This record gives sequence, structure tokens and C-alpha cells, in this order.
Amino acid sequence: MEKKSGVIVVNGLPIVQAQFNWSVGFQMQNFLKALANKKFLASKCPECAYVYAPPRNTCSKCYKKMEEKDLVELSGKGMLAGWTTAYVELDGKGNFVDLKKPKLIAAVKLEGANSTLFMPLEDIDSKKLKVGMAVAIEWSPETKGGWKDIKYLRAV
Amino acid sequence: MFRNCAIIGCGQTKHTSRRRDVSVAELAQQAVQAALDDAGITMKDVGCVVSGNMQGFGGVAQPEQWLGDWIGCPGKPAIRIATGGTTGGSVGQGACYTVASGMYDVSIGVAWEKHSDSKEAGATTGLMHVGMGNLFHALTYGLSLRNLIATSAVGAAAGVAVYQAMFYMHRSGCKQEHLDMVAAKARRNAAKNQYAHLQWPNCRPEDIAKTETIAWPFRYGHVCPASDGASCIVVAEEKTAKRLCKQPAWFLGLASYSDEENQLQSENFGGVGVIDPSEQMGCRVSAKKAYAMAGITDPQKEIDLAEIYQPFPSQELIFSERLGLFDDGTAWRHMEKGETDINGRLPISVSGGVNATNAIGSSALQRILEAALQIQGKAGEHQVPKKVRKAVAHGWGGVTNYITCTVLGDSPR
Amino acid sequence: MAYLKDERPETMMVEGDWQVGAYRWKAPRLLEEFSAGLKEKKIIGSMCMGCGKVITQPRHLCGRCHRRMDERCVLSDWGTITCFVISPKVEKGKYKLFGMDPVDTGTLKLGEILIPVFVRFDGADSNINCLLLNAKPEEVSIGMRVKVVWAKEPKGQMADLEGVEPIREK
Amino acid sequence: MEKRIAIIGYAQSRHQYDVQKTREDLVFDVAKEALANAGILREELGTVVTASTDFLDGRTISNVFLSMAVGAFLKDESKVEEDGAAALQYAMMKLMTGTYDVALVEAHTVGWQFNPHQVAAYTLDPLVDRQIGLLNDIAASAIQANMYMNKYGVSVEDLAAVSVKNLGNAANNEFAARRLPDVSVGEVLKSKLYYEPLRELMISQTADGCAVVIIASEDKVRKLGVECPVWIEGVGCCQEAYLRDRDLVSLSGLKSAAQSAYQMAGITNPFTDLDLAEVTERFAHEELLICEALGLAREGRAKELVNNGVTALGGDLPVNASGGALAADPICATGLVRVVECVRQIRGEAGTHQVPGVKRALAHGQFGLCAQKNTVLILGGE
Repeated sequence: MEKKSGVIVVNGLPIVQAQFNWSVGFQMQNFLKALANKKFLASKCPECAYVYAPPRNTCSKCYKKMEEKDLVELSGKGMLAGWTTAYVELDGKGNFVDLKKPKLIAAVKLEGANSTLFMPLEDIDSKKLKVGMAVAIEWSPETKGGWKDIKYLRAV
Repeated sequence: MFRNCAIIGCGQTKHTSRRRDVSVAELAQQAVQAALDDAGITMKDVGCVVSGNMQGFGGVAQPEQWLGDWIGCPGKPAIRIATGGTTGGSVGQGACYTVASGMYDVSIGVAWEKHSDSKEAGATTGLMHVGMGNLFHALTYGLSLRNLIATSAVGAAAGVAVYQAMFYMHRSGCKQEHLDMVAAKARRNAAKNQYAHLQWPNCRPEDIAKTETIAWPFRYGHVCPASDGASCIVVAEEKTAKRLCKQPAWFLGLASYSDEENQLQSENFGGVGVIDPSEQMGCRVSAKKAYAMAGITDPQKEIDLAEIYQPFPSQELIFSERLGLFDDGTAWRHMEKGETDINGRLPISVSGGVNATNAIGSSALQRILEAALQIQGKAGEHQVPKKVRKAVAHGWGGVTNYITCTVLGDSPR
Repeated sequence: MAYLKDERPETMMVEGDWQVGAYRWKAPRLLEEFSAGLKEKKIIGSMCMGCGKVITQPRHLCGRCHRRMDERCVLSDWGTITCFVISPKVEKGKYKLFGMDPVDTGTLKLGEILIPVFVRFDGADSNINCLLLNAKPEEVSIGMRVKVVWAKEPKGQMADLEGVEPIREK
Repeated sequence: MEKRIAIIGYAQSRHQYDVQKTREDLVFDVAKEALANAGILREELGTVVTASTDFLDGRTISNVFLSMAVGAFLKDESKVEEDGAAALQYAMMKLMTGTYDVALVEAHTVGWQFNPHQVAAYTLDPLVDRQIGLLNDIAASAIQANMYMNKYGVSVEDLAAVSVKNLGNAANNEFAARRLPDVSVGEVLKSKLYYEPLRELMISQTADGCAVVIIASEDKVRKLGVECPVWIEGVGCCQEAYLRDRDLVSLSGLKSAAQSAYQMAGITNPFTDLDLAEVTERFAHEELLICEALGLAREGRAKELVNNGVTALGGDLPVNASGGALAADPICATGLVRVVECVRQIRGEAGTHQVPGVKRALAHGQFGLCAQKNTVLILGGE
């Protein structure tokens, strides 16, 4: 039998995908529901006072449990800790797509929180960005209790 | 040098088909906290975290990077081990090796699975992904769809195990009613285990026999559930273990040997050189090595209890033989006589086993955990009446070729 | 060990996906050889020159000897059933594949009973799975001798091996 | 260390994107070569540890069809879903228990199969960052790079200089995928911009690759009469908190991993005690962060190492003489490739990129967004 060399490429069927629905747990549920009222919740560890935004039920520094009573409301204002301008984005299927209009992604420390959040940043010239700049959450016109309620961050 | 180490704390969550009250991170955390509380230590005392699950089922790649914050990873050495069905067993052994090597004094091994996070029942797409490359490959060469559906879909969840059961029944003379007996035993035992999923107090083989046949010889009553749950063990070196725990469960021997793929296919749709998937050479070798390490010469006499990974009842029979607990082809006779019951001579899967509770990534760790509980005398309602000195915990996975075998004892090596 | 159960009511869910269909793989040309053989009504296997095992469908390395299996050989189209499963009667909606019902597409007939078998073809050290044709469920047994049922006009594809049927005394 | 472990054999594939080999062949060839390099038979192996991940390999239980290719038939085997360096550490622990005396460590990734940056996006917190849908490893690292540059006044040219050094080094390394001997800072800064300031040539080159290392316990090394064993003198690993709750600008996890490795190896001044370092820098700025965390430079000063040629091929302490991950990044294998490169240097088998007189080298592997998990190994010759 003659042996051929090389390999063949096997492509997947694009229609096949695995779908998931992740339970969020009670702290995240409180958080997501509060977004409907334009409130941004965080949780403060009763032991070490580290403030997690969004809230969670366990402190990763001292492993103390955090309950509803440990929820704190943040002002929705914050400080820019870092940023990047995205010229491409992933399409969810593993391809980088060039963006016609570059997007800004901000790392923000919300007032009163220790965690850094990664959010879209809009309405600002990327050349004017500075570490420590004040930013605030711009809410969607309609808030329904989900991540979409936060439209983006804007400069104050 | 193998430094003596032991399980000093065990934690597991309640297993059900939907743990919607918690996120997967919180689920894993519950088990870790329970284990730490059981051992009487805090996260500060833990030197190393070994974790694992099957990531395709939860839809999060490398989940320990995110939920590590819940299970104690930050600032610590953390190893993620995942070997399919044996994940839990490999995690348990990993936790043992980290301590036995002298690198760390206390380690935790944690494994979890949250099937309900997947939209499909039993996370079928994730599971199919084992051979999806092969399947798409074969389809381009005109694989007969009739053949494909007949061989894989007809078996449904039982697909891989049904052929194995047929091979076993043919060579041992075991009948379908014996499978009913094993399944009934698992559900009966599970009713005594508050953490188990499919509980059926006083379940009789006749009850199982009334359920519909899905593919002969399997009935619905034989099949394991898909559970949400997590389990965790705390492993400590000798001095710490003796200080913290009245009766630690010592690691005596461990092995995880691999045979050739057992289920018809290798990568890219090639054949495999295993005719009989119930032969399980990997299990024979693992058992042999683990017993040798534990100084066990006659497992039939020296092993007091076995926790076997048996998603399907036939596997409890097959693996109890391959683990050397019974002569080949005789396990069902011993089971028939009640020797493997909770109060029998050699109790097997008294927790109800995987047949009653199957959170895949965590299942094999649960076997180790349950064996440890029996040695520690802490199993509660399903504690066996006799003193357990040496117990063997088994894990099974891959394309039916991976085995983990762990021997625990009531005194150090 | 503390008993933990659902401590709180169900919480909401958020969604996401994993695009498993967007992956691609590379495969050797072994199935090509195998299918080409089927066109000539030949079952091709690969032989390990270390341990002498013959594997079909062909595979290109032997794990036992940790060496390549470059030799090919042709197997007999007679074989032995090593294992079988009898399906319940085919119903609608039971065996969906990629969202399609094989009963609707005509792949399976309503009410038919399928008998998938493992066959060890003479000369091989491995099983092939296929359907047992022209046989009643009650007459199937392990160890039964069978021969290949070829497609009427083999096209050089996997489906050319339609299945096996019992060898009957003439 | 109670029981000494040495590397006795190694092999790596020629890393490149879209290599014309199946995954099985890729692994088999390298495993076979490593066994030959160690001068042992498969039968002498005690245990096998592999490293790969299901999401990268496009298979659930990604190791399941590879056990035969890697030589694990009827062997003790396990798989870590980590970088290869972590697999080496796990295998080493197995040997330290005395249960086995020879281990084979294998790591591979076929980056061609699916965009690894998309896989990195799948590792995000599914409840928060994956819902927001902005991040992936490049975006997160770009933010990290910006923070670092702002904090310490590092310019984008300083980052480009890292790429120039590593890609230039890679030109001498036949195994590397991206080999650009005469690339200039200007060219790096003209390459395609992904996320400001990270450009194509500052982002690691995704590759298909495999690396295998064979290790043995001291007794076995003596018994086999290995000519030039490379001893693992120190090892350390550490995971950091998730992206949101860590200081991105200093790699505290790597510092802690390096500390334990240095302590184990008895290193007090890494700059003078080490002759060479091979680090996994997925992005140009990471090499600077890594050098600082390893204690080779003060915080924010690592750019001086590059600009003054200290870490260049002929410098006092060459870093990534092989070209590093910027030149070839077969994700899971990258850390193990670093180990292989260190071994080649110590044994004097590195060919055209050989650094003279390497006695002690450091290999670093990382996994996760912005180097969340780090493994550090100190390797030394006889």
C-alpha cells in the first residue's frame, strides 16, 4: 500500500456550541438586582475590611464569610487606575476583528472599594486620560437588573 | 522517601441535581470550609491547594484561576489536575504527593462539578467533545449515520458502559437481576448517606427491575444521575496529623495506571488493541502497585472495605474483581450472598457510590473521602459495623482506560 | 463534618457559551486509506512490527511498543461477534443528533430494532463496531460467526461497510 | 532538599504555527526523541505527567488519546492543567516520595486549533468579566502594561527593545517560530496594533509545539551513569488572586515563587548567582515585570537591563537567549521549553545561541491572565 504523506484538516461544525447558565449565588444576585435601582453594591469583609466590588460571600484574604449585612453601597464614582485602547476585539469564535472605531477599556477603582473593575470608557479623548482621573458610571436609560444597566464609565 | 501522610479532614456538600442557591465558586468553597472545620485548621495552615474538575462541563476554562479566591489559592502554590473521570482520584493523590514529598506540610485537595451550569442535560456537548474531532473527521469520510446513531445514541448515557457490561456478563455468567441488586444496594446505602443524591430507602431489586430498559441489559434504574457537588480532603504529614486528629486515615499506597483506550477508538478514529473493555488491565496493574506499596499481599483478606467508582452497576462487579477483592468472574456471587452489603464481610460502596451520586470531577475524590470517613469512624448512619483497618478507593475514567487506586489505613506505613 | 444543604433559595442565572464547533483538528490520512480499501471491498488494518498486533481501523502508532505502525495488511471479511447490544424499538424524538431526528430524516425506521455489534475480523486484534443485519434479535450470540455486508456499489466511504450478517450453512 | 532530582533527557519540537503534523505525531516524535536523548527505554519510566488543557486542545479529557503517544501504556500517569513547568514540579514531587525513580514530563499545545486568546477569555469570571465581554489576555495585559509604564515612566520604545532583543535572539534558535534577526524598534512599533500599547511583535507568537523532559532521582542518575545531569536545585510556585483583586504592576505571586526557589537553592543574590534566565514573557512588558519580581532589578528599573544590554545574549545575565515566548509560544509547553533551553545551555548543547559557561540557570513558567500562576525552577550542572 502506497503511503501518502501530510495531514488533513478537520473543521468543526460551526452550529455546534455548548451553552451555559451559571448560577450567580446570593451576593451577586443582590448586586445585579440593585443595579436596577442604579445602586452599585460591594461587600466589606468584617474581619479585614477589604471591600470587594462586585460583592462576594467569602473574603479571599482571610476567608471570613460575608453576608447581606456586609453589603455596602458605592457612590458610582471612581478613579481611573489604568486603561487600554482596543483596536481589535474577539468575535466569540476565536477571530480578532478590526474595530472601525477604537474602544477604551478602563481599569477603575470605585470609591470605597479595593477591587479593580474592568469597564468600557466612553465620551473622552484617549489622549487626555490620566491615572487618578475621576470617572463615574453612566447608567442606561432603562435599568432592569443586569450588567447591561451599566452603560459605560465617563469622565467627571 | 515517602513521608507518611494522612487525611485529617473531610468535607463535602449535599449533592442534588441542581444547586441553584450557590455559584460554582461558592459550592467548592463550602466543601473546603467543611473540610477545614473538620480538621480544625484554618486556611493559613494550608501549604498547597490541589484542585480539579472537568472544565468543559462548567464552561469556564481553568476555573481555579477565578474561583481560586474562594478555595484558598491566592498566595499559595496551587496545582490543577484534571484527568477526566479520575480527576478526583488524581486530585486526592496529588494532595498526597505534595505532602509525602516533603514540600508542604498540609495540603488540601478539592474537586467539584456543577452539571446544572450547563444548559444541556448531562453536559452532552462537553462530553461529546472528547471525540468531536474524531467524529467530524469520520463524517468527512462518509461515516454511516445509521451506524453512528445505533452505536452511540442507542446506548445514550450508558453508551460506553453497556458494551463493557455485555462482555462482563458473558464471561462471568452474571445476569441482569444481579445488576438490579447492585443498583438497589447503591440506592439503599445512599439513603443512609445524607450527602448522596439518589436516595431510595429500602430499595429492593424488584423496584429497579420495574424501570424501563434503555439498552439491554441496562434499565433506567441502573443509571447514575448527574449531580452538583464538591468534596475536599485535608492531607497532613505525620506529626501534624497525629497532633490534630484522633484517628487519621493514612495513605498507604497509591497508583494511577493507564491502559490503552478501551472504547474502540483512539485519536483520529483509529482502532485500539483492546478487545474486551471489561478486562481493565490498568486497574489490575494499579491495584497490584498500590497493594505492593501498602504492603498488602492478600487483598481478599486484608481489605476491609472498598469504595468503587461505579456509574453503572456492572462496574462495581467488574472493578471489585480487577482490584483483586474477588476471584475473576465471581464478584456477583459474593454480592448475591450479601457479602458486599453494609454489614457484610467486605462492604463495597456503602456511601451509595457513583451510582447514586455523580458529580463527575469530584466523584473519585469522594471515594477516597468516604473510605477515609469509614476508617475514621465518622461516616455516621452509613458507618459499617466492623472496624475498618484498610480500605481501597478506586477511580475510573478517560475512555474507560484511566484508573486511580488509593489504599488507606488506620495506622501509618 | 458539617452537613451542608441548600441554605438559600435559588438564585438567578447568567448565560454564556463555548464555541466548540469553531475548533479545528488535524488528522492523518489513515481513514482515507481505509475508505479507499472499502471501495475495493477490503478491510485494511495496520500492523505493529513490534508486537504483531493488527489494528483496524488503521492507526499509526502502537502504544504498547511505542513505535510507528507503518505496515498495512488486509483482513478477512469474516469475523466473530465479541459483543452486541439490542436497542428498544426506534421511537420518534429519542435519538437526536445535532438537533435532527433520524426518524424524520429517514436514517432510522420507526419501530425497527437495531443490533449494534462489536466484530473482530479474522486476523485483527481489535474490534470494529457496526450493525448486525439480516438477523433476528433472539438469534444473536457472542461468538457468532459473521461476514461483511458490502454496499451494492462501494463509493470509497465508511458507509460502504453496511454491517455484518450471520454466516448461514447452505 | 532531601532527595535530589536531575533532568537526564529533553526534547522539543520545532515550534511553528500550523505545523503539518497531527497532535498525536507531534507528541510521539518529541517523546521518542527525549527518551533517546536520556538513553533509556520507555519501559524504564516510572511515571508520566502531562500538561495540556481541554479548552486549548479542543477535547474534553485532552490527555486521553495521547497516553499511548507519550508512552504511558501501563504506566502511572496524570495530567496537570497548567504550564509544563508546573507539570515538572508535580513529577518531581512524585519522585521525591521515592515511589518512582524516573519520570517523563510532557507538555504541548496546538495553538492552531483554536485562538488561545479566545480561550483566555473563557477563563474570565463568568459572572462578571465574561458578562461585560471586553477582556481577554491581551487586553488585560495591555492595561497592565499601561499601568506599569505610567507608574515608572517606561516608554513604549523600552517595550519594543525587549521584542527586538528576544526576536533577534530567536534568529539563532532553530526551534523558535518567529525569528527576526534584524528587527528594529521602529519596525516593532509599526506592527499591527491590537490593544494600546501592545502590538503584534510585542505579543507572543502562538505556536504548535511540544516539549518533553525526563527526570530521575539521584540513585537512578548514578546507576544510569548519566554524563551531564542537570540538577533541579530549587523550585517554587505560587498563584495570585484573580485579576480584580491583585496588584497588576508587581507580580507578587512570582516574587513569592522565586523566594521559595532561591531559598531551596541557597541563592542570596540572584543577579550574581545565576548565569542565565529563561522566562515566559507572553508580552514584551512582562519580561520587565518578571525581571523585577525575580529580584534582578529594582521595581521599575528593569528597562535598564535591556537598554544597557545586561540581559542581551552577551550580557552579564542573558535573559531569554532562546527568544522566549515572544518568539514561540506553545501555551502549555512554553514553561517546559524554558526548562529545555536552560538544560541545553547548561549542557553546552545550545548551538548558535550558546552562552559560554552557564552553570546555574533559572527557568520560569506562567499560566493565566497577567501571569497569575508562576513556577520558578533553578537548574544547575554538576
